[in-house]
Amino acid sequence: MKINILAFGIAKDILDGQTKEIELSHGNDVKSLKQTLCDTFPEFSKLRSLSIAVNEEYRNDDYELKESDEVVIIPPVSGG
Amino acid sequence: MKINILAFGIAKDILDGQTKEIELSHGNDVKSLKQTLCDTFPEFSKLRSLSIAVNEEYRNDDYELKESDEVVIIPPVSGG
Amino acid sequence: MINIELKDEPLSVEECNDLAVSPTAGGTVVFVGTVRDQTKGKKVTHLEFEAYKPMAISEMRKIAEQAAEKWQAAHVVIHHRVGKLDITDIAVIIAVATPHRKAAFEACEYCIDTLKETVPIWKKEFFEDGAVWVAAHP
Amino acid sequence: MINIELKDEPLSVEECNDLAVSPTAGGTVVFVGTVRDQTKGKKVTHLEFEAYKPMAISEMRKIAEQAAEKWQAAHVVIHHRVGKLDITDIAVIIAVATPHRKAAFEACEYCIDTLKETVPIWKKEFFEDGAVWVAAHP
Repeated sequence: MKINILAFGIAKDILDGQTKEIELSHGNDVKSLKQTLCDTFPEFSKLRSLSIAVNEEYRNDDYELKESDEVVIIPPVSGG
Repeated sequence: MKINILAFGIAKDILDGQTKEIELSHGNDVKSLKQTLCDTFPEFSKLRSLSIAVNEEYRNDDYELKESDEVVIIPPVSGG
Repeated sequence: MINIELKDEPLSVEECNDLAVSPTAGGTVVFVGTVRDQTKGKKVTHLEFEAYKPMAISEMRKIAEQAAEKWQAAHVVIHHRVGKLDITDIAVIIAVATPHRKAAFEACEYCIDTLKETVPIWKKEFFEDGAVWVAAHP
Repeated sequence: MINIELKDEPLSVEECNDLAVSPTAGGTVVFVGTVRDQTKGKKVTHLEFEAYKPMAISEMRKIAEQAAEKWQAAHVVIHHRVGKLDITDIAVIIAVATPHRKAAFEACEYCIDTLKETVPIWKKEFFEDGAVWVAAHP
């Protein structure tokens, strides 16, 4: 399955752009997306944390993605 | 010894005025002043606390008063 | 820097914050004490604050100096109002800026807790049927 | 009442305090986060905040709702800035009003601590010789 992802902060720098189409190669859940990201862009493995938000909520590794979802890469936050 | 005292808050109400001349009958320290006040105006005994400031500092019971001191009755404070 | 004021005009949160903010501090914690509309369920109409002014200022300065030393505060600002206050009027503002925010919370809470114990300022609460000096009796 | 804003204009401490103050609350605690002039001894020239806006607002609202419930807060106000900020500019203001002041300190500290953990906002610090996304790496 192909999904479109949105990236912020350092994730945008790693992907060299705010949006990216990702081909999920391991499965369709959040864990597979993270694995694909780390395989394709090794810089993601070096971050302090890597979270995925789907439709504006943080999701666990076993959350199943759909093509219509708004999927966002959330690198370590630093507001405040 | 006679001293002039200054009163604030409820102490002013108890003395029915902001200033008062007090004749110390037990001795010249802070403890004696408190005792004289409570003897003369029993309402002072009913307060949650009674402190004495001399020359703008809180003083202990054994502090010796002089006629030239600025002596102030400090009933329970309630600022803030 | 320590800034202490006791005044019979409205206090400004913006002014206290601006006095406290520092380029070396990442966080400022501001406590704003306001007049509540009731005490133990009884409706308050207004308040009056009376102060033994020179000593109130020196005691507030002591508190600010203690907080500045203990929590390495860059700035401690304490402004207290006197005179007649209506509901929601500001009675006191304490602003503390420290390099790290946890210290600012602790120092600000220390200042207001200690102010309420040691600073010679007295609050008279007015109700529809009378008035009392707050906390005078056990 | 809960009031959340994310904006690219200067934040106002006075506005946040006025939104928070309540006739039923005796104390408002305001946290004001400002831009420090250095990080680990290295001089900062300015900052940029980027946010995933809809989710940043919904996560700030969750925090405010949790605080309001846990500490019976009358009002919780959270305003966060985005865009370019200079030294001493205000990045975030959190104002919490509660009937008793201890709860306001606790609730306000909870809000800023949690905001820094969960709200999707990212800070880029600029130095004279480059820039880094804060806290991105271990």
